Amino acid sequence: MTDASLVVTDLHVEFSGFVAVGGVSFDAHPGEVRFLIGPNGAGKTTCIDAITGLAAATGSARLGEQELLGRPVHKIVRLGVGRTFQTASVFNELSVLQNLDIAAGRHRHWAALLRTRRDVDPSIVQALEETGLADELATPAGILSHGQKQWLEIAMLLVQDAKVLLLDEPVAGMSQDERTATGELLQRVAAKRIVLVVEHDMDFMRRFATRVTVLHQGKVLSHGTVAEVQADPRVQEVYLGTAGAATTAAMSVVPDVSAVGLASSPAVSAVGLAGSPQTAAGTQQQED
Amino acid sequence: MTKLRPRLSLFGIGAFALLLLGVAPLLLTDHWLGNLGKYCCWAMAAVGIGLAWGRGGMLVMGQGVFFALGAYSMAMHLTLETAGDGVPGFMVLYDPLAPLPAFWEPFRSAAFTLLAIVLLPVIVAGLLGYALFKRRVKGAYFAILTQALAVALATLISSTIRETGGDTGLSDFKYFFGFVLDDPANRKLVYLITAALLVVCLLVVRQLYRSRFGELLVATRDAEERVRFLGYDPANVKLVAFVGAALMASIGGAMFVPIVGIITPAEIGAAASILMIAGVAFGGRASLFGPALGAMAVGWGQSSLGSTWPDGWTYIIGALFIVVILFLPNGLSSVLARFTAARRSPGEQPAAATATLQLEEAKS
Amino acid sequence: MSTTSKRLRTLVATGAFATTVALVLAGCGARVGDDTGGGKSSARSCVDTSGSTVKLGFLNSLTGGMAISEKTVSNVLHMAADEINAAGGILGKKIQYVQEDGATDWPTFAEKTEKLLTQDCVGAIFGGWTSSSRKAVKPVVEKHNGLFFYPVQYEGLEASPNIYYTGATTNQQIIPAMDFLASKGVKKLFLAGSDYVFPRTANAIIKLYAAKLGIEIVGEEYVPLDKDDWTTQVAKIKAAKPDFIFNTINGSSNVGFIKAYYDAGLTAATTPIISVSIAEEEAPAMGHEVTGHYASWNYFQSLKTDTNQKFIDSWKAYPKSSGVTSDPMEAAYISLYLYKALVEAAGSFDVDAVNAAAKKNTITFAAPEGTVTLDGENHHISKPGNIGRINASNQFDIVWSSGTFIKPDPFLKGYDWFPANIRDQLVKAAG
Amino acid sequence: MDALISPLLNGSAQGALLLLAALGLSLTFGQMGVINMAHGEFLMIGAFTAYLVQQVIGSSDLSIPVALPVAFVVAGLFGLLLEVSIIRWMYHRPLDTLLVTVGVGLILQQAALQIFPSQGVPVEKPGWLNGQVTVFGYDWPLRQVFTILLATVCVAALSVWLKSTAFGRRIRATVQNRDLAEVTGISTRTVDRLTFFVGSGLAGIAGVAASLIGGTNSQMGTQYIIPAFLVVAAGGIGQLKGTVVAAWAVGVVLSYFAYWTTGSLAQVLAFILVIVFLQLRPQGLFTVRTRSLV
Repeated sequence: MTDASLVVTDLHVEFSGFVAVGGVSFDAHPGEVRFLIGPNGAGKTTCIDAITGLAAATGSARLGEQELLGRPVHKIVRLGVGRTFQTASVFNELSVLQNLDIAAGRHRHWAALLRTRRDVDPSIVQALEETGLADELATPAGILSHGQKQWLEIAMLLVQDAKVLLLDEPVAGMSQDERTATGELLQRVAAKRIVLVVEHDMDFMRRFATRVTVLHQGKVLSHGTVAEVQADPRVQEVYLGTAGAATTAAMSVVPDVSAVGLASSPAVSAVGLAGSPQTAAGTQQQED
Repeated sequence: MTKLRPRLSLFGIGAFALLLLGVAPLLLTDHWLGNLGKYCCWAMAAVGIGLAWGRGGMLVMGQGVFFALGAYSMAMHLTLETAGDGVPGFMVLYDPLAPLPAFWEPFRSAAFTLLAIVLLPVIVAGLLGYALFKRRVKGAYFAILTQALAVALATLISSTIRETGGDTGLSDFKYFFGFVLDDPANRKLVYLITAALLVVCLLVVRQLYRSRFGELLVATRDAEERVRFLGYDPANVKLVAFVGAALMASIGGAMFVPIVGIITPAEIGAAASILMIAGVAFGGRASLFGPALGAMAVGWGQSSLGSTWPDGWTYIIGALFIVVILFLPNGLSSVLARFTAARRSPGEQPAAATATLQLEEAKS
Repeated sequence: MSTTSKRLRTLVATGAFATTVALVLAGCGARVGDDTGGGKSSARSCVDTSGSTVKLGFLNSLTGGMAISEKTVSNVLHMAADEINAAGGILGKKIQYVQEDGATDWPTFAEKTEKLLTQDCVGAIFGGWTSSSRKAVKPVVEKHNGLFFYPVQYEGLEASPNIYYTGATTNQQIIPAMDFLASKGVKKLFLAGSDYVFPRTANAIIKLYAAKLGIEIVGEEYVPLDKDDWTTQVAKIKAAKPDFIFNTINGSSNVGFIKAYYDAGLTAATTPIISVSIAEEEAPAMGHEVTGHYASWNYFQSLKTDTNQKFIDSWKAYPKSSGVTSDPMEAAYISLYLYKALVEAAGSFDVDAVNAAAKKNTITFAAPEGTVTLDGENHHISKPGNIGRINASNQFDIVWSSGTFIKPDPFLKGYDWFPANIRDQLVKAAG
Repeated sequence: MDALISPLLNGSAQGALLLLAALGLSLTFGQMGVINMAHGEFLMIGAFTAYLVQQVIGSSDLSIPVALPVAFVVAGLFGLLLEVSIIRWMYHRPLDTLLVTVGVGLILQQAALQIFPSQGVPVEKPGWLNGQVTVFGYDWPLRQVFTILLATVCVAALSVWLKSTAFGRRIRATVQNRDLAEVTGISTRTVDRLTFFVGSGLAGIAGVAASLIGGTNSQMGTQYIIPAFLVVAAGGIGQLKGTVVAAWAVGVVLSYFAYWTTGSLAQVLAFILVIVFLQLRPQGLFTVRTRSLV
C-alpha cells in the first residue's frame, strides 16, 4: 500500500525546560511491526505526540518526502499518520458503525456529510472482519469490552486508510488471548503499512516485534532485532538492574510527563496560584 | 438518543406542524396566537442552541447577538417602511437636521433586509467562530465570551439612541413588506410564516442530526482531540453548527419584530440569552424536539405564570435551572426516552449512562 | 425504509408549504394604502360593565430592575382602588383590578397591555414608569383603542388619543427647574444622566433653554442605567467646576452618583445638585445624607394642603405602605381618580365617550398637589411647579414655586426658544 | 494633567473593586473549575450584610470594619451551603455548574427584592473615609484609596494562605492531582468546601466595598459578574497575579475610555478589548502551559 518509510531524525521535545526527548532517531518501514520500548518517562509516548503534532518538537520526522513536524494535527493525519491512545478513545455514545463511518469520512466530499448514511462502506466491512467486530456493528462503543475498544480503534485506523499506525500500549489491560489476537492482527496489518507500537509488555514485544528501539531518559539506548536488544547489556541494566523496573514503573521517581500532564511538571507547578486546568479539563466530559 | 427513529421523528414534526399551522390558528384568540408566534421565535433560537450546545457541546450564552442581528435588520426595515421617505420619528428628537445614519440606508430595500437577516449572522458567527475555535476556546471560556458579547452589544445599542433607538428600542411598526400590521388577517399571516419557519428549522436539524455530520458533531463534542486524529479539523465541524445556530437565532429574531411589534436591547442581552438556554435545558438539549418545546414552555410560563404569580415565576425559573440541570441534565425529553427505553428492553442500561469518556486525559 | 422517509418528508414539506401558501392567499389582509382595512375600526372593545364591577388593569414592573421604583406605584394604585370602592366605586361599579407584571421588559409591557385589553377586557390600564415602557404600550393601546394612564414625569413631545399623562411634562418640571436655576444666578451647569430616552431628551431641551437663559452647559455625561460606578464621570464634573449639576439619573445609579460626588469632596454648599428623579423615597436610600440638594417636582410630601394630609394619612395606614409619599405615587393616585371623574362625566366606560368628555376641558380633581385640571386636547393635567430642598429628615422644604398651576404644553408650543421646525417634525413624527 | 492622572487613579480604584469581585471567582473557577454565576449575588449578600451590621451598630465609622469579616463569613456560609447542597454533585460537569448557579442567582435576587425595601438600602461611608489625598494635583478620594488597600490586603492574605499554610498546600495538591491527594490522606471534600467558603466569602468582602460605591439592592450583583469573569479569564486561569494585573488594566482602561468617550461606550470598548485580547491570547496573561482551555 505504501512504500514510503517513517524516518525520525534527531527529535527533541522540551516542556518548560524539562527535556522529555533529547535527540531520538529511528525509522520504520512497511512490512515490519516496529516496537518502541523503555521504562516510564523514557519519552516513548512523547515521541508519538511529536510525530502526530500534539507536542511541539524540533528535528525531523518524515513520511516519505513529507516533513510532519510543524503541521497541525489534522493535517498530519491527512498525510496518512494515525494513532491510538493509552486509554481507548472511541466515541462512546456512537455505535461501532458510526465510529468507523466517521473514521472513513475524511475522504468524502463535504456535501456527503450532510446526507444520511445509506449503506456500509466496503472499507468498513473489511475492517470489521479484520478486527473481528462484525457482530458488534450496532453496539454503542461505550459498552464494548476494553479489548474490543482497542480493536475498534485499530479498525478506525484501517478505515481511515492510515499509512502509518502509531499504537500506544495497545494490549495494556488485555487478557492473554486478546493479546495474541491483537498481535496477529498487527502482523496482518503490517504487511501493507508501517506499524509502530509503544509497549511495556516484554512478552508481547518478544512474540511480535520485528525490530525494536529502546528509549531511556529521552535518548535511544539501543536498537535492533529482539534478540539483539535483549543481548544489549545497557538494556539489561535499565530493565533488570533497577530491579524489574517494568513492573514497578508506576512508582518510578522519574515523572512521566506525558501521562500526568504538563501542568504538574515540577517547573510549572511552582507558579503563583498554581492552578492546573488539568483537573477541569479532565472532568469536562459530561456524564451523559 | 443519537439514533432517531426516522419515521417517528418525521411524524412528530408533521404533527407539530399540523398543530401549529392548522389547529392553533383555529382555536386560539389573536392575543394567544401572537404569543404563540413569539414562543415560536424563541423556539427557533432554541433549536439552534440545541444544535450548538446539545449536539456540539458549545454553550452559546450569547445567542442574543444573533437574535439581534435578525431582529434589528427587520426592525430597521419596518421602521423605514413606516416612516416613508423621512427620517424615523425617534431620530428627530436628538438631531432633527441630521440625515439617516448611513447603515440604515440599505435597509430601505426589502431584498437587502431579507439578505441581511440570513447573511449577517452567517458572516458574524463565521468570523467569530473561526477566531474562537481555531484558538481552541471552548467550555466555560466560550460561554462567558459569548455572553460578554451579548452584554456588549446590548450596551452599545442602549447607548446609541439616535442610531438604534437605545433602550427604548424600535417599535410602532405599521407595515410588514407592504401589509398593514394592524389587520388581524395579516397578523395571522405573520404568525403562519413564523410557525412554518420553525417547522423548517426542525426539519433542517432533523436532517443534520441524522446525517454523517450529526454523528461527527456528537463525536467532536465528546472527544474533540480524537476527531482531530481522524483527520478532521474540529474547528470546522463546530463552526458549521455555530453558524447554523446563529442563523436560526437571526431568523427567530427577525420574525419576533413583526409579531411582538417591538425590539429592545433587553431582548438580546444577558438575561434574555440565558432565558433561551433555560428552555433548551428544560426540554432536553440534545433531543430534536426538546429545545423547541422547552423554549415554548418557558415562554408560555412567562406569559401565564408570570402574570398570576410574578414573584413566584422568578423562583420557578431559578428552581427550573437547578432541578433540571442537577437531576435531568438531558431535560424532560430524557425522562421520556428513559421511559420508552425501559419498556423496550427492561434491565438493559442505556449506553449513555455507562459511558464515561476518558479521552482528554488519554490525549498523550 | 429510506425511500419511505423521503416520501414522507416531501409530503410534510409540501403540506406545510401548501398550507402556508393557501392561508397567505386566503387570508391576505390590508395592504399599504388600504385605508379601510384593519386597524382601529376592527377593534371592538370587549369591556363588560353589565355587572356590578368594572375591570381595570394595573401594569407595573414587579420584578426586574424597575421593580425598585414601580412596586410602590402598584401599591398606591391598589390603595386608590380600595378607597374608590369604599366610596361606592365608579358609576356605582366596584373596581376589580387585574395586576400585571411588566417585568422591566418593554415587549412584556406590550404583551400585557394587549392581554389586559383583549383577554381581561379592562376599561383602562394604569402604570408604566420608564418612557420606554410607555412607548411600548402606546402602539398597542392605540391599535385596540384602549386607555392608558401614565403616572410619571417624562420628556414630553408626545401625544396620543389613548394615553392620559398625570405626571409632569417638560414645561412643568424641567423648565421650572431651569427658571429656578436662573433665579439663583447659575452661570455654569453640568448635565448628568442615565443613558436612555428621558435624560437624553430632557437634556436636549435643557440645552436649548439654557442658551436662551445665558447658562453655559460645561459638560454632559451619561452612564448606562444598570451601572452604578460614577467615579470617572464625577472627576470630570469636578474638573469642569459647574455652579450646579442637573441630575436626570434614574434608579440605583443615583446612589453611585451621590457616593462618587461626596467621595470627590463636592458638597451642596459648593456644587449643589438639582434632580428630577430623587424624591422622598429615594433620598434616604442614598447611603449619604443629601441635605441641601434640590429636586424639581410638582408634588412634595411637605405640601401643606388638607387633601395632601389625608393622602399621607391613608398611605401611612395602608398595609403595603412604604411610609413616605412621593410625586410618582401621587400622580398614580391622581390617575385613578381622574379616570373616575372622566367616566362619571361621560356617564359611560366607553373610550370614545371618555375622550369626548375630556374634550370639554372641565374635568378636575382635588389632588394632594392642588386641584388639577385635565387638558382635553393633549391629555395632560395642569400642575404647580415646585422646587424642594432636602432637609435633615429627608423631606423637601419648598424653596421656589411657580405660584400658579402650569398648563401642560408637551410640544412646548408656548416657548419661542424651541425651534419651530423641530417641533413640526416632532409633531409629524408623533402622528 | 488632570485628564491624564484622574482616570489612572479612578481606574485603579475601579480595578481594585473588580479585583475583589474576581478574587473569589479566581479561586472557585481557577482552583475548582466551578463556574459560579451566583457570585454576583454573594457580593450582594455581602452588601446587605454591611447594611444590617450598620443597623445594629449604628455608627458607620465602626460598622464597616466590623462588616468586613462578618460579610466574609455570611457570604462564605452561603457559598458553603451552595457547595454542600448542589455543587458537590457537579464537579465532573463544570459547564453545568454555570447554569445551575444562574438559577441560584435568580432565586437569591428575587428573595432579596422581597426581603429588603425594593428601592434598596442605604449603606453609609465611615467618616474617616471622607476627604481626599492630593496626588499629582488630583484630589484622590480616600474611599478609592481604601478600596485599593482592601484589595491589596485580600490578595496578600489569599496568597499567603495558599502558599504558606498547610491548608493552602492541600488546596494546591488537590488542584494538581485530586486522586493523588486523596491517596496521601487529604480530605478533598474538606478542601472543596473550604475553598468554596473562602471564594464566596471574598465576594462578601467585595460586596461591602461595592456598597460604598453604588446602590445596595437586589440587582447590584448583575453588573459585576461578567466583568469579573472576563478579568479571571484574561488573567489566566487560577493565576492570582494574572487576575490582579487584568483587573487593574481593565479598571484603568475603562476609566480612560469613560473619560475620553462616554460611560456607555467605555463599557462596550472595554468588553471588546478583553474579548480581542482573549482571542489573541486565549490562555490569559499568565498561565501554566496547556494545550486547550477548559
